[in-house]
Amino acid sequence: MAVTFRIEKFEGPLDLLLQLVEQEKLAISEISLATVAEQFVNHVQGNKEIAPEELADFLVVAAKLMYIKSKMLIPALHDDELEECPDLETQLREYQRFVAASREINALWAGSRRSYSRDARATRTIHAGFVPPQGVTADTLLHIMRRVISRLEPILQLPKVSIERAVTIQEKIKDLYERIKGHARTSFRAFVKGSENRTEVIVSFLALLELVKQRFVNVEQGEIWSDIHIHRHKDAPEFDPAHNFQV
Amino acid sequence: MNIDAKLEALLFASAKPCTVKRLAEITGADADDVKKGLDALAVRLEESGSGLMLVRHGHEAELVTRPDVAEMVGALLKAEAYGELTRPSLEALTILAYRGPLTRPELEQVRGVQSSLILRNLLLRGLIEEHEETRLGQSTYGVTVDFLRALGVSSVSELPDYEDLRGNATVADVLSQLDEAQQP
Amino acid sequence: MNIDAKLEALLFASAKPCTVKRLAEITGADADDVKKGLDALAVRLEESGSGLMLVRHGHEAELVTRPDVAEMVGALLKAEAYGELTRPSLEALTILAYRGPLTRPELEQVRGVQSSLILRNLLLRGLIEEHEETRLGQSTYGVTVDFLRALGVSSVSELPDYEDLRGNATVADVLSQLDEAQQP
Repeated sequence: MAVTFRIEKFEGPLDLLLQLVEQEKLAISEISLATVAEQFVNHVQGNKEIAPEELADFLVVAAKLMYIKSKMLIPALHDDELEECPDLETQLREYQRFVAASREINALWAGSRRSYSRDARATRTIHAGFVPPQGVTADTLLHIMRRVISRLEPILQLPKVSIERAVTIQEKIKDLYERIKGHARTSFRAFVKGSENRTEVIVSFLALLELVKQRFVNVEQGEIWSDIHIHRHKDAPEFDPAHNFQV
Repeated sequence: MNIDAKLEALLFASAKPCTVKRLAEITGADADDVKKGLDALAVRLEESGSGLMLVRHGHEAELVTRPDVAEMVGALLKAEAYGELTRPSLEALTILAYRGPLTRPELEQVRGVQSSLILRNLLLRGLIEEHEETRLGQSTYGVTVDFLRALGVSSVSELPDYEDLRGNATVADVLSQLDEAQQP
Repeated sequence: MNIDAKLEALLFASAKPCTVKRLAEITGADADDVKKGLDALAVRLEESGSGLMLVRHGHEAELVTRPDVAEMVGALLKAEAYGELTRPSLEALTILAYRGPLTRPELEQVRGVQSSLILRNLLLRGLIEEHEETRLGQSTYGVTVDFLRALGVSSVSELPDYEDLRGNATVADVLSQLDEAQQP
């Protein structure tokens, strides 16, 4: 059984992942990522400190980790969409270097060396008198004010949009569960067929792995490159599995 | 670092005349050393071909630009003061017209960008003015009558869609988040 | 008077970062000569033992005090200390300092997490700014001269391991993968 480490407060999915890999005293590689995949998912599940607007980013990394891990279990497993994503290993290695650089930047920021401009309180005192702006009309102001407001809207929408993105995973898990109950047998390809974009495929995939983990379904692949078949596990409990994956 | 370099940095940053006494306090040197340091600074500026020079009157010293660039310096300051308004300046002016008077943090909250230099520039151009009322110890700013007149309106309420944009819910929401958002 | 002395006087008078374009307009020199003049000014300040230095950042230049007199100048101006930077702020600033200007998705790709709030926060503090150029219809952001002043460096290229992190092929790879992966 994997030893559970105490993890410091983390700031994002890559930060969490880096801490996990470093605590295992491993270099960044596919193997080390696969090793910490489950710990990562465990940290994300039900973690109240993850801001709702960041949860979707954690889920994306979780899906990539699960993909890396499952590829080791089922070498034939291949997902074009997930393969196209920027590779997690490269991304984490790069992130690690910037974390190191940010410590040096922090030392400069907190250190005593600093430059000063000339004091604006003394230099900006010459009153130019009234200088009307050229070519500015009341309509210019109207146009600018509308632009300012439209720029603010996404900021306010952000929590809502991010939660919606993360909520998709619950729906996917429910959806799959319902289909398994109804048909007893389905396939991964059939399941992701209606996916609109990459995130949905990742989400579907993670949902599938989650169901496997919770012993709701069995996954079976006949030959290399063939579709993955999903069966309802004979001992599948009756409660809703999405219940255990709180968003 | 030599004392003349320290004095140069201090005079530069203060942007106004400093007394020998004050310079001695800050550098921890005695008054005579400060005077010698100022002599050395004046010589170095002259000999190294600097665009700056040291002016001394009585116990005070000030760093200024050399008189032979006065015309160019004047042109720069004029361009900065009278030149076309930048997009950020126009934006600040517009927000103050529709939603003013606002404090600087309130204006920055709506623009989403630090705006202290812009406010100063708009004040110097007579486009905005400080109002008497303050909020949370901060001055508030609104557009001037002169500016409104230049737009051809007699009051902000004559601006197009004024009621609608002034009461805009998005702007109100963002302003209400000010306290939380100010902390990084 | 040499162009470097003229530029020194102009930067002194302006008391804020000036663009090469503005300096060219005022001096009547072309942009290349202005850049060469700025190079010469930086060298002269360094070699003559001045208390001032030139900060260069993108198209901008500003005349500032040398970082080793920071304590004295801070005492004279009664300057406030900078607050601490949070981990996310520090991370975003570091990435933008080495790799900037970047679009929001590019920054998010390196950080692995949504960054619109952190960008807004840094814009409000004046530590980063929006650049005029856009990429794939997205605004680009970079650190400001104010940020460089706070670190006491004269250019981003003075940051530790700059060449290595700036020119790193893997970052470029991740970013180009991102470009390809951009969904409409």
